[in-house]
Amino acid sequence: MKRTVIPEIKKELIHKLATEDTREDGRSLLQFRELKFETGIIGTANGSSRLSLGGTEIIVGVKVQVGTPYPDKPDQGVLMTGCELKPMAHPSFQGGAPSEEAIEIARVVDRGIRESGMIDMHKLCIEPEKKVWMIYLDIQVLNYDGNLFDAATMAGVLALHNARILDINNPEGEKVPLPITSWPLTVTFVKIKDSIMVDPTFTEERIANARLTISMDDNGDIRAMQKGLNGALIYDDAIRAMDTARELTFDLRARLQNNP
Amino acid sequence: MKRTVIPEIKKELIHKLATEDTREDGRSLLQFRELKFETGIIGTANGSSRLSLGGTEIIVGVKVQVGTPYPDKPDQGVLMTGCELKPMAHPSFQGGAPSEEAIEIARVVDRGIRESGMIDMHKLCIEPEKKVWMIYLDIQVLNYDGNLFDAATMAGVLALHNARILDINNPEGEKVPLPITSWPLTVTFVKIKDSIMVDPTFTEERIANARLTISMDDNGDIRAMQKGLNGALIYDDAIRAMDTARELTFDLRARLQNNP
Amino acid sequence: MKRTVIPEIKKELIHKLATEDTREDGRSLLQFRELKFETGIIGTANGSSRLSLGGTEIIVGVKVQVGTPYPDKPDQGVLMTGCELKPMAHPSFQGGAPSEEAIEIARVVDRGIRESGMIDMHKLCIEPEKKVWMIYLDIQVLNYDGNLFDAATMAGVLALHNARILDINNPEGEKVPLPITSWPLTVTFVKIKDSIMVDPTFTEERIANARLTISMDDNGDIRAMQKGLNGALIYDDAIRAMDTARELTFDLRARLQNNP
Amino acid sequence: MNEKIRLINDDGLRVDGRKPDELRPIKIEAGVLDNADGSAYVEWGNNKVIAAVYGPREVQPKYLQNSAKAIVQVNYNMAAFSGDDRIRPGPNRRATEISKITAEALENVILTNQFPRTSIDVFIEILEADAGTRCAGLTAASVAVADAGIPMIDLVPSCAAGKADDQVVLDVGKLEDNIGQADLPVAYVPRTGEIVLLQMDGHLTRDEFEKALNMAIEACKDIHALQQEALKSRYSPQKEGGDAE
Amino acid sequence: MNEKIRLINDDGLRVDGRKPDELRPIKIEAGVLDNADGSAYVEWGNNKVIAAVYGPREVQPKYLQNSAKAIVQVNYNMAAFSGDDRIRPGPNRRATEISKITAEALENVILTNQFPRTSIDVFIEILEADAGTRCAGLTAASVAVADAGIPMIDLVPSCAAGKADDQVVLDVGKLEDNIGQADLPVAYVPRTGEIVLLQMDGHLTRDEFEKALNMAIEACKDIHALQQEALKSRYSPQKEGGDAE
Amino acid sequence: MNEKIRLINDDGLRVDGRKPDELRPIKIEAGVLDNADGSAYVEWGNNKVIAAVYGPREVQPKYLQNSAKAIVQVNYNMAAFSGDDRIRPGPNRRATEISKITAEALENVILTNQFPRTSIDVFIEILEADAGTRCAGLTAASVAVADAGIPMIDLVPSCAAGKADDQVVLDVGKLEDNIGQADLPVAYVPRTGEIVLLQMDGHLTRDEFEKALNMAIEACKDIHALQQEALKSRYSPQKEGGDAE
Repeated sequence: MKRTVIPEIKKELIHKLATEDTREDGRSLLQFRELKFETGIIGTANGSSRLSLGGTEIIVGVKVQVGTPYPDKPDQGVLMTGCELKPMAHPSFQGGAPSEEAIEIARVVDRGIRESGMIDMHKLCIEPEKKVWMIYLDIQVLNYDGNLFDAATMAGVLALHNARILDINNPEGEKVPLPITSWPLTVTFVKIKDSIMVDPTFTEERIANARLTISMDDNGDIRAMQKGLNGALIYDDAIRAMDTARELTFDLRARLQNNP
Repeated sequence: MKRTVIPEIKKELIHKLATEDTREDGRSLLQFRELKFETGIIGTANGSSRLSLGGTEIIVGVKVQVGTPYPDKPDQGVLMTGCELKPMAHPSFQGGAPSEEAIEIARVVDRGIRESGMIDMHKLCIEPEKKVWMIYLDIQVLNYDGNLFDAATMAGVLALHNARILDINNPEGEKVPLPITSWPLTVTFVKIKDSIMVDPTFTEERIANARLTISMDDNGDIRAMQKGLNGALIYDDAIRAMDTARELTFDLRARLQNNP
Repeated sequence: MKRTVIPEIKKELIHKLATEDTREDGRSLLQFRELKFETGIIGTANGSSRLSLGGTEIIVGVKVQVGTPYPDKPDQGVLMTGCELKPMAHPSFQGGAPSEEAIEIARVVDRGIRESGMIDMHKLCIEPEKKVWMIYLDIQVLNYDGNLFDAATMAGVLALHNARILDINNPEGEKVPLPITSWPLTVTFVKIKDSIMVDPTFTEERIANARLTISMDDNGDIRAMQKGLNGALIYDDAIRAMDTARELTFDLRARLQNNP
Repeated sequence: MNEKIRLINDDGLRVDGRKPDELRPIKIEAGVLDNADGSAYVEWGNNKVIAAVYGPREVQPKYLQNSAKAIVQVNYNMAAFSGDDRIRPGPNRRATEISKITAEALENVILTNQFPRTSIDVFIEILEADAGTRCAGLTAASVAVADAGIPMIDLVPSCAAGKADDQVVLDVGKLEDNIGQADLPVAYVPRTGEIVLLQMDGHLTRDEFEKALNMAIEACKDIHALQQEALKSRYSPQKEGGDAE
Repeated sequence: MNEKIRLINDDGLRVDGRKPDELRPIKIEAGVLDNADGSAYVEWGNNKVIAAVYGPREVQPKYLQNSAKAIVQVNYNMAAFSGDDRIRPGPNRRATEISKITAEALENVILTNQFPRTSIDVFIEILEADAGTRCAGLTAASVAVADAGIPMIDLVPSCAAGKADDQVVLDVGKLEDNIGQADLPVAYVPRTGEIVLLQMDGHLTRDEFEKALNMAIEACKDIHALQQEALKSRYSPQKEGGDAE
Repeated sequence: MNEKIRLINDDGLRVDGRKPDELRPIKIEAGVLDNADGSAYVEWGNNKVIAAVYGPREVQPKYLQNSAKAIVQVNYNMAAFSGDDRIRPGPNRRATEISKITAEALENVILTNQFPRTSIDVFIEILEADAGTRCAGLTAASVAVADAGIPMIDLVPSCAAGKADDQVVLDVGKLEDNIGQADLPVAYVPRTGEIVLLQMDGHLTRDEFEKALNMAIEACKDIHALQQEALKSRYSPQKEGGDAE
């Protein structure tokens, strides 16, 4: 990713607003941007979603194909999560192999979904050691304005819930959902000077000291975390972020579930 | 490919000559350069040819190996056409992965051969879903002086006709030809200012506005086409090119067949 | 590899010392640097060694896994030798794909071991055409101060002797050594002006005209050779090097065997 | 060619109910992405295509710079989930060829000599593929270039004709593409009457070619109108502020 | 999670005999390589890690140069023979992620603004892996940076806590990592009280998280002492020349 | 080694009828390509090799430039159809090694210090392989360098000796290479008496090595004469214009 320089005066404005619990776009520090989404938009995918979080816009497609299990997990399906940050989505993105940012996003989204136990991998086994369902979850960023972690996780979870696959026991019958029930979600915090805020925009990410993404399951338990950027957090930041994430994921989950 | 600049004065000369239906090398606009070829020159290949068209010189080797069919065509053999424009052949060619020019040439040559039905792909099936003949057609350009499309197609068709493979029903017996009969060929046109000419040299290609390659089967029907370069053709150009291509491929085909 | 410039005055010193049969570090021309090694240091490897030759330090790990034999050698195991010259080991080394230097080292080490018949490849066959032992010999250079050929060969041979694999006939029993007996070793010479010396340091390699590596089996017969660098040898250099290599490998072999 | 499936029925209608010279439904929207300098979204049958344009901007890598004009770089890509099987990310030979001919088609109409030493970067993402993606991609791309405010001679509509059950048909569909007899993608510039993209594979006689080419050109004129409408609706005052209502 | 294997026995001890809050044996040595500007070797349980630092030096490739500060580039790599299966050489996604977060952690403490336009290149080689390699790697890397004489606010000790058999445990071992319930790698800077690396996967309640984080922080303080000792022993006059004995 | 196949018969002749010290037929032609600055074609047994030289010319990539001399870059490549199995295009480890030692051999004789900051680029294409391709390639390459008018101390002939059925033999053939006992490729510069390429694999005693090396050197002298002839015939007035006839 090419560096983008944020003017000093803009930084100061954001610092000042933060001390007043507000931001450039009028949100409070712990408030998400407007969330819109639809599912089932890609006919060639088993499941799909298009989601926008403020100016960040993402399409996720789920393809489910029959494949061979890993030798060390012969009776489990496979989840492969990919993310590409293509030059289409932001002038700072470059073509070619996935950047380390793209890899980090894919791995953090994957970890949240995988560790939550959302997908019953054993039920994706068709014939042990030979045939399992392989789930390819591909994240395509159309427009980047910060907080890809949360947007991609929400879009991914929506697309997985939207997915339908062949019923192995009744191949002529109706397609069936994946063996999933829960809705793991993440909340991403950034620390700018001494303020902690959620759902950062591109500009906020660029001037932030540290970033923390927390993945929560339906119970509000922690399933994955990832600190990023070259600044630091303190102990209290981390603890407080847990509580905030718990609260916010309950809210986000309700919004996603109400409109599947 | 690195850009090569053609001097203005040369361009003007070519333009002027074209209005008089002639060219730098004395040819008329719809005349091919001298064509020479020999086949069976590479002992390690199943089939091979070396062909020169004016200053353009090409070697094509055909290797035929047993492989696995594509899942969607379980009872058909496979044709793989490759082309490399190596630095050996021209100072503007660079090393490394195949350039987009090389890929375009390979794909257009492949399309002409494949779409003509020249090769009976079903007869290349040895055991459905398991074993088929894979034909690797590799185009090696030794010296580049324009019109690789036509030269590579001719050399490819010659090498395929030259190829001999094991007789599956009689492995101890003599090798047998591939299941092919016809001679699909292409004619490549370039438009320079308002003139249309065939078999362009390197210089003519560089100053041309548009390029059109037409692949014709033994009946003079169209099997593939490819327009190239960042200029345009008009409707009449395309229609007239069809008629010319038909005529010229009949002539070229006769020359290739007389000397196999 | 980036070029490193050796000052003229240093070159002259080395030339002068060489005429007096000595070197910067006090060695005579045909004397190796101090050799230290230990084996069995990597728990995750089947065999391993850590070896230093003066300032050159190497770790070799041997992993032995079950794999498929090559079609043309259906009843033989497989040896794969890899070498990486990572930026950790010297400021002139660059990251990315293995350099041509690294490839040359891996191939020369491999050749010496393979051609000596040290490993009985037939005994590594578990089930012809289906299952054989694959030996991965990976050379990791930690610190580079010249003569990687000899250091890597010694470390490689030590690690192979150190390796233990599952006993196919008695999978519950103790692990068994690889089917090896001998100790192929190399001696590397450089020619600096008219002097020939063994076991060159980084500096000596950089100012050398030519390099010659000779691989000798337990009988002092030649099993592999490799001349390098853009200068030349004369006939007498080559012949004399044979005799010296024979003598020195007998000595080195004894030192390695005494401390396995 | 599969002999059992009929692509045209006794009433002369195609498998999706279209007449031989009928286009699939096409929807074009301009200005759909915030960051890109220009963008467009095209739905064409079940094809779903998004195109984004950045530029004129600095050329990367620099040695590609042309001191006389802007270069046009196109990246055509099928999203991993856009086809029947999952598509491995990264370039492949087909995408490389389509990117090349799309760039060549756009270079015909963009006034590149107004922006020497710069690059106009066009990204075409096929979100769902349903035969004819290169035509849909180029159609979207030229709207996106216009949306970026880059001066052009004209928009570039593109459409394929082809052959199915021995009959020339317009806008080849997925099944027709798979088991039909020919595909002839064309891009035509109405203002100049120029053909800027022309490919074919399959089997056409000279007469069929003429008929197919004419059919494709006529369709391009219709698509051109849809392109213009999309741009007009994007920049109409009603849409911008709503204050005219 | 495998229900049959008990990770904590009736005496409250773990499979390797450790108490829940007990570290594995750790050995740190500074200055182990001749060519590198700084280096360190860490043995931590069966983890064997070597770290080397070059710099501040010229940035390669140049376009990465930052005119305000040094950039920190980390290459974390597992040697081919360091794992249960042979690891194919070359970068992979896991290594890319670990390199990134390790660089971010080190940038917190290195006074990068003293060396504008340069690069500090850190190479971490995992020679043998036994769970916790990223913590061992960062622990080694920060000693290597110090050994290179590069000014830092503090050393960066790193340690993971986790959960096994529903109990919070320190310094997760290999079996605990494979079949345990959570892994929480932490890096903590004692002088500033800052957390500069924090990851988690598995399942922790809020209370377990708090307990685990505290446990890891305390362990970091102990590891910090070992890091200091390693540097002291490297630069103590007794070791250097032996003339003080 | 396959014990059943005899490589030398009772009359002391080899499988292809040659005597132990007999070369396969060699044909060398200079100046076979139009665009290259110099070129050569070599048929050697069934080996068919073409070499092309461009330069001295600008160095690509630039950072490889040497301010004191020309660099010599060699690309040795086996054509896809040149071997028993089809060869996947692109570099492999064997080709990388051969390119390296071929470049080193040529650098011995090219007066590189006359062309600082430039590159002499040598391309060797193996069209058909029949054992001994590196020797045939170097033999062709040095003729191509001379054909390019680049000043050299001497041409570089190259030839292998080896061992088959316990006997030292010259110019190892394909079957001898596959099941024989040793292969010793040599390149020898007649004017200086220098050995500029020397490799071996197999099994040779010291005496066998001496014998094989001598045999290869003598053969190089013969090949040198063929190289000179090829260049003479290329530049003889009879060939150029025919006006002297």
